[in-house]
Amino acid sequence: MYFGLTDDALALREGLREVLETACTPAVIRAAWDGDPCEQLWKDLGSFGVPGLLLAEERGGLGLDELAFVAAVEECGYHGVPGPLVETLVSMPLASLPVDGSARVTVLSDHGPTPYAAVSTHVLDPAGSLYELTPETAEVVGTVDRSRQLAGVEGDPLPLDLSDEDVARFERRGALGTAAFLLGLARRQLDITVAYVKTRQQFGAAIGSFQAIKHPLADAVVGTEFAWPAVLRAAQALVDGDRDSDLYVSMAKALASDAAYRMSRVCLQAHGAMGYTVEYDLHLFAKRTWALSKDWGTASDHRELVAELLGIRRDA
Amino acid sequence: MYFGLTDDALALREGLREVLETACTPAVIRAAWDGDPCEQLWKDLGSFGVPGLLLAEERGGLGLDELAFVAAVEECGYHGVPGPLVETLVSMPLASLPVDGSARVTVLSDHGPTPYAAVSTHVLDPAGSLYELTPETAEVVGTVDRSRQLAGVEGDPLPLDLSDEDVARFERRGALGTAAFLLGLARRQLDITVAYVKTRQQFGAAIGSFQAIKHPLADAVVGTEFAWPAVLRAAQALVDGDRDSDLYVSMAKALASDAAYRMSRVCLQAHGAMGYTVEYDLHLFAKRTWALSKDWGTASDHRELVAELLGIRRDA
Amino acid sequence: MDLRETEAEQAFRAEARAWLSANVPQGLPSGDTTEGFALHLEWEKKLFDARWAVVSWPEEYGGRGASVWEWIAFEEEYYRAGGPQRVTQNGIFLLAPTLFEFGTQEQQDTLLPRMANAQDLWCQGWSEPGSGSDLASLKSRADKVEGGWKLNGQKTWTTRGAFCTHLFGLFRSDPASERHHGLTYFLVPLDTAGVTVRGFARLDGDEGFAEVFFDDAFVPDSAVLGGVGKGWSVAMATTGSERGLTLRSPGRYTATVDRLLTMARGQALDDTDVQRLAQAWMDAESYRLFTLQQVTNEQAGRGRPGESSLNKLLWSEMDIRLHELALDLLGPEAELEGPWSKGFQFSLSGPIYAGTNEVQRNIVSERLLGLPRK
Amino acid sequence: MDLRETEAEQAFRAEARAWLSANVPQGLPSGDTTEGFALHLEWEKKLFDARWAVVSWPEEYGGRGASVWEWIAFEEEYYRAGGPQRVTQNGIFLLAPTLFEFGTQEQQDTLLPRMANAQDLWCQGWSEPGSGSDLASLKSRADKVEGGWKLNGQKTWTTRGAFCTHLFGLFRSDPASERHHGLTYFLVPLDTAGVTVRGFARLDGDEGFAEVFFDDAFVPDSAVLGGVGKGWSVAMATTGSERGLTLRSPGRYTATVDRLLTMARGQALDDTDVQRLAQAWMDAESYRLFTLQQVTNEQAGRGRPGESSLNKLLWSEMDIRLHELALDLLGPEAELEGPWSKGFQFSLSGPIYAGTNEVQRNIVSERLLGLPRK
Repeated sequence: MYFGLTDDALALREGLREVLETACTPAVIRAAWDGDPCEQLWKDLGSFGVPGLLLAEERGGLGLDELAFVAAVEECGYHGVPGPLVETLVSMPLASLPVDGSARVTVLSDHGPTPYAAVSTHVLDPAGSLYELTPETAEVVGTVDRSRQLAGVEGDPLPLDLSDEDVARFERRGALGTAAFLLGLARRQLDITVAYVKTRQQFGAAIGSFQAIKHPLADAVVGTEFAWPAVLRAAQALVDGDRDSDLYVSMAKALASDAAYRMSRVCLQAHGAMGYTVEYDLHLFAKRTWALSKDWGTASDHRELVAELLGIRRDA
Repeated sequence: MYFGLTDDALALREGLREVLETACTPAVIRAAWDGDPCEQLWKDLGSFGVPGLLLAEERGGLGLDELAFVAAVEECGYHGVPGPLVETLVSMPLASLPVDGSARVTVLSDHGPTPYAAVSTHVLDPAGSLYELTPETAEVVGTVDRSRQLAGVEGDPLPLDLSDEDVARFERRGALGTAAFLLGLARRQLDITVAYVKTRQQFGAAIGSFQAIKHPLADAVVGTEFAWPAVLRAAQALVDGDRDSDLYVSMAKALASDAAYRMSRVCLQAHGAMGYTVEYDLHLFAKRTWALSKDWGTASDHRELVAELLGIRRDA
Repeated sequence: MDLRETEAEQAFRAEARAWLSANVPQGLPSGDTTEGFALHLEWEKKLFDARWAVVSWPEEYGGRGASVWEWIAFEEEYYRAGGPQRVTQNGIFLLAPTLFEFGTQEQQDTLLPRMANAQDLWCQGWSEPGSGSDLASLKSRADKVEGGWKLNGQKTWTTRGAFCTHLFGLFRSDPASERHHGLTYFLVPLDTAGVTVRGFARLDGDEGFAEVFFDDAFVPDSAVLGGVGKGWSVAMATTGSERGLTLRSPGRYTATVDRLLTMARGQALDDTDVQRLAQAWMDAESYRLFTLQQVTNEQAGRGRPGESSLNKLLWSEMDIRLHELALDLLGPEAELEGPWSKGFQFSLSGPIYAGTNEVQRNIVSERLLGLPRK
Repeated sequence: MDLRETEAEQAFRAEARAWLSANVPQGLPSGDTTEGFALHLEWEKKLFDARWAVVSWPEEYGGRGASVWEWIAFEEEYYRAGGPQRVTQNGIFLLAPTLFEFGTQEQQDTLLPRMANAQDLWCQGWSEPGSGSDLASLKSRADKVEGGWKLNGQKTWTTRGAFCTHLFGLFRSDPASERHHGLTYFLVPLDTAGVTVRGFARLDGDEGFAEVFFDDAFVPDSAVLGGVGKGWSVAMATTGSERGLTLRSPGRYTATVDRLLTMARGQALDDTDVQRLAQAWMDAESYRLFTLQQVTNEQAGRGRPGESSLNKLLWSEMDIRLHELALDLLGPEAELEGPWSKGFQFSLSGPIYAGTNEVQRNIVSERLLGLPRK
């Protein structure tokens, strides 16, 4: 028994961390807020092999599994990588597109405008087609997290030959990746907050010494710490082709959505007025959290799926 | 505009407080746990006119209104008056029984054994009948709050002539009185806890100086403080025969149930191990809270009623 | 208990309702941008012209001498009609009560009419970069000079500071003093030489905040409100007072809940939604009822210490819950810019401004419950 | 990641499951009454006879030398089969790991077999009337005398103290010392002259607690565990260690959730119930997964400070939620005496014992997050 990331996945994450520390600074996220597709960042991710992480080696990818996927995506979440990161990674195995970072693939929304459509090169419709985009013509819809870059999708899609199994795995990976990304965002917000409350002085002491700050943070950490093993378990279930994959993926997304949202609330509150401005970086990660906690299914949606899979029935 | 108890109700509560301070000590509640019907306490309540508080003067009662009722019942809750206090007060106008404390009237349960049946002299069935009890033969069902003295009810009831309006008012008063009783219980638990955390020393300071104790207590107080005006508003709605009576009564019971339950949790936790024994008085009030928070409708039941009355519909 | 409105109160409410329904502007942009603020000023002037800007003030200053009950009724009608948050609120709701209590006749006669008609627009200069919850640690200085004072230092988190004309603020007038001693409350025109204002953006991106820098800014002796060295007690005296509740009138939340119920009516709801909607209504209604009780108690001399902190804890946490529920009901649309997502972001400031909720919990436990400070 | 059990582990689990399903007693009364305790002792002796009492101990002391993975599997099977809470737990789960780490060979050889077969029943003497969360303020004294020590003072909240035969406890052996210095860990037979035990009742009315009074009670030098003056570090060393997680094995909660789901299956549920049930399952499962991760990390030398406090916060708060949900599903029956209402009352002790959750939150924020102590 060994419950945790493999050494390979840990090494991948560490390497990615070094890349992202310089390639994905808050300034890059702010550029994404202004509509920049961040091509240099994606090129850097591409040279590290990230877009093709889940694509088989014989098709030009890294051929890694879902454990490596969640390790990498969590680190991307920590750095707040803008654009369709999870969407691109889970779409690559379904579409034949370059994995060098020149293709940024988002996923067609089934209700209104599509996230990242204004900064993506392609849109995958899991019903079985692929659109090529001309981002410069996209009309961006205003969102709370402006890096979401929602836009309508038009044009003639190319048909894709997708099996039910392909699509099911794609959906599971999307929800799981978003869960991992959320926990990365939460970890970043926690780090920003811990650093702040250690130095911010009020009433003659660092505010991090007050239980009013400590205890809500500790409770929020309980949430994220217990969501992470669920993400790992779901990843392993996908690796193993486990019958319980859907159960564990929904559990992971439900726990991660709630835990990351709660972390965003506690971190914002711990900052007092200091966090309540767009000039400070915290909001970049908080607002992404709010959007992603509801993307690929809300916590409530996934709890409902868990209940169904456990055989919990409403009638007596 | 004047939102609050009348001077008469305030004076009634003050007088009752003086009676109960000596007539209803924790030792009396402990006797009730052993099955004592507490006849002396009820005699004292009787000599103060409490059982007939809502009964018309011409029928031998005090002829007071629901504002006086909630004022008196809240004080009884504070002292944890054992037995069918609310049930007796709301039943008296429907039955011709002595109001001197010799009659203790409980209300027939529609699901299994009836609360207080083992220490009551009568049981009212709101469907339209009255049972006379021989408590000594009752077989008591074990409960968490042993003062509840649940037992089955048998025998031949006397028919009562009750109008729909009688029964509706009876139900409203029962739920409202229980809400008021709950807030009295909560106030008592708060007082016990505040006294304890002011004196208990750990880490060289009174534990009441720690935010870990202060902040949960403050939040619990917000709950009870905002439930009380809802109780008053519901009482006034009944006085006025307001169309919104059901709405306000359900609001009062839902808020009081949740607030009192939460107070019981916070107070128990603030005591550490000290509260976790039946030798300390806190549990007498906490366990009554747990029972009453679900009696006469749970918070969830009453929220559902509120939703119905507000016209909130499930279908689009 | 007497929940009936008098005939006069009924008439007042009816007149307010009629005027508001005919005049409240719909769809105004945020008042926290340069363009939006200008449109809000038009609305403020319209309110003033019809004598609805400051209903509780005496008639000579542009008010109607309304009772606090009438004021509550006015606020209910205002938000029910969809009226926007008042860009003048920090003047008319925070400074004005202090001016009525501590101002000289001349200060009142000069400043109040210009505040009422939105000619002078006031912002609050309390917080500093190093002094937020711990306001008493403030460092901005006022040094006595011939005929007045020289102000130096920096204020920040000044709401709508970039759009206002005047600032009321606390400065340390006794350099040897510590904590809440030796502070003085000053009234400062922002066009004073040596005053610089830099606007910056809130969480929602609107430029609703400002930093205000003071560099040897001279103000005359008449700029002192309530006496030299009395700044702390002047600033705190009106907190929790009857007018103190004017910060967040219940009508604001009952109107929010009405909008929430209206939105919910058009869609399929599950049991959880239904329970949360009922709770939302109960929360706002209990806040309204608590306020009525609070006013009654204060009028009867039965006010309790810490009550306004209970009040603040409730409305601020409730406002977040109301908006979280709205966003959950909106589903995927929740992330789009719109009144609910904007309102949600604004609601997150509730547990922070006007004294963080952490400070309010200290106040409730220490002043209302009597727990030890340390 | 490797979630597969080895063949040996599978065989171990299968053997445990078969034996437990055939032998676990059903419907035992509470072990916290005199009569109930006696019945539980029979069960403990039966466990011992079949070598299931202390599976992780070496064979020479009555165990099976099971790995921590096997121990977790055993606990899962134990609670799945409906096994009762172990009345021996404070000995085998709290004292024994300390004895293995700090005990002399003689102490181990003498005490462990008698603990394994439930001949010696150990209770914990930590808390005192004035020392709960602040354990380091304890006042019970050990004074050096010829050949041993005289113990004086009082311990309280001693779980099952009235039914046990021995106590392990901390005493101040250096009268000049303060806080966590100068303490010594003693092993005390409760029939020692000068020791008096008074049982008292827990929240649920069972006599599960005791006060233990020491009045010049003599113990020999051999009663010291881990060295004179080393009491604090001996007491704390095993906290949060690999065996430290033995306090609450995940199997306990996954079994509770299974019972909850079984109960729920028989009745009509609304959306709120369904969501809460799903959350209950996820909570218990995430606790199980976290534990697997924790053991892995400790075996790989990657354990983090404060992790066992995270663990405790989760299981204690979860246990209350599970029981609140069960009581809500029971409806009016919730107030009746029964396993769920009893379990609810027991669950309320979770955030209190083994270090209050307030203390755990301090530990998480200070040791895991690195926030300042003061």
